[in-house]
Amino acid sequence: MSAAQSIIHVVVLVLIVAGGALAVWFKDLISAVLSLAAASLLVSLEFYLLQAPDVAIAEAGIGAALTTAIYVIAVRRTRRKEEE
Amino acid sequence: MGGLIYVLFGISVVFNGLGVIALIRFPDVYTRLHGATKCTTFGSIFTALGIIAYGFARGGAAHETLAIHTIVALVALLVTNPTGSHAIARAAHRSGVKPKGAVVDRLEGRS
Amino acid sequence: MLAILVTAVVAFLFYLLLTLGSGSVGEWSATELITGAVLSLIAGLIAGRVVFSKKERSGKSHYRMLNPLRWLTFLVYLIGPFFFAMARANLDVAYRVITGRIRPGIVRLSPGLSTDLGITLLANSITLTPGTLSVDVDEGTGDLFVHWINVKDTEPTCEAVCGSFPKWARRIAE
Amino acid sequence: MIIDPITFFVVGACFVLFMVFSLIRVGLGPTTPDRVVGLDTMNTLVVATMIVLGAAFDEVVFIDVAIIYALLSFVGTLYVARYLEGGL
Repeated sequence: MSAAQSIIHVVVLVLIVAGGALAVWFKDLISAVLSLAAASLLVSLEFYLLQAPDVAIAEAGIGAALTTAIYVIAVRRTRRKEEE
Repeated sequence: MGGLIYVLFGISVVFNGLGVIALIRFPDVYTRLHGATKCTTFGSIFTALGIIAYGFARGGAAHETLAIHTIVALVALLVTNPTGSHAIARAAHRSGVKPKGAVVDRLEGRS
Repeated sequence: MLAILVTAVVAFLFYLLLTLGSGSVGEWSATELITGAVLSLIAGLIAGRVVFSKKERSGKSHYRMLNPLRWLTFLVYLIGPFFFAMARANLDVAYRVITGRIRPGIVRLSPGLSTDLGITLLANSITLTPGTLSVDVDEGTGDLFVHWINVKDTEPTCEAVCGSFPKWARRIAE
Repeated sequence: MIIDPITFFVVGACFVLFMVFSLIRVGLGPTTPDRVVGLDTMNTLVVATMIVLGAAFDEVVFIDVAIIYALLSFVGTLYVARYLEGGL
């Protein structure tokens, strides 16, 4: 494993944690859904880097398309802002 | 042939970097979309061209298959990227984001 | 019926492209050929009515895109003027990123195209070429609203903004 | 070998570093459309990274993941855009 490959792994893992933290931190629920989508697309990239393309396809389908759609519809039916 | 591939990769990295700098520097949504869409699409085209050149230069059935699949990925990227940016721009205007410092706005008042 | 058949054939050709070099019957294995035929028939049954459903405003036939000459023109357009304009657009954006000199505004263009496919092609081309980004479309008249990063006049003609693209779009899609 | 295989990983590392700035825009953007623009840029960069690393690992299946990813991430962007313009 070369140095460049290690850099890719470390940066992607840090970005996953940052995306998850942003999803918890936002009070605006649509912004939280967007950060969760970003985190899940990076999870897909991490599976890809660990040489599991089938899991990466499943994660792309579920994380990027399906979860975002379901959360957006749920936010549409309820309130957009989180309450204290 | 190797030099050509290095040049293609270099162009792609430079333009993707420009797109990201535009995303950070520009003042409002529409100008950010300008930078992000154009530069990242152009950079990704050159990445794909580099891989296609690599696949056909290596030769052999496996590498030519790789190049053909990359062409399909390039077409998917070329179709979806401008359409997505168009959707975002329209949604931004309808949700009430005004272009900052605009000299003229013919779309104002319609929706 | 024709809609289902055309969609199935296009899907089958796409499947063949993706499984190129998998076996010995020509370039493909027998399993892939049978699977592809069944799957593309199912895709045609589901999607055929959707692909060819809406009526065009101008009353032109949907099947005009089956003419290979239009696809050849499209390929020439993609490699020639479109790629050149895109390279120019990126240098333009680079200049504006570095100097920060912008004068934005939203203007209205009347390209005079009548089919949905032509308007889509023109809007996508405008998005990827120098200084312009399509924002909205007036579905009654086919007018485009374009965000222009460096407004030179507030009532531009179509040629001033997008050059020869409407001519190419008319040749390809109408 | 035509080019050094390390090159693919270096290009991929550059793209991954660009994603950091894109995520900064997702966190920082004053309005929601700004965040969507950041996410869209990130999608394009991920597809480019997947194409480059697919050639590095020398497997055709890896390029297929990139195709599927390009088509599916578009759906997510469209959903959020439809929500913002008041449809759905």
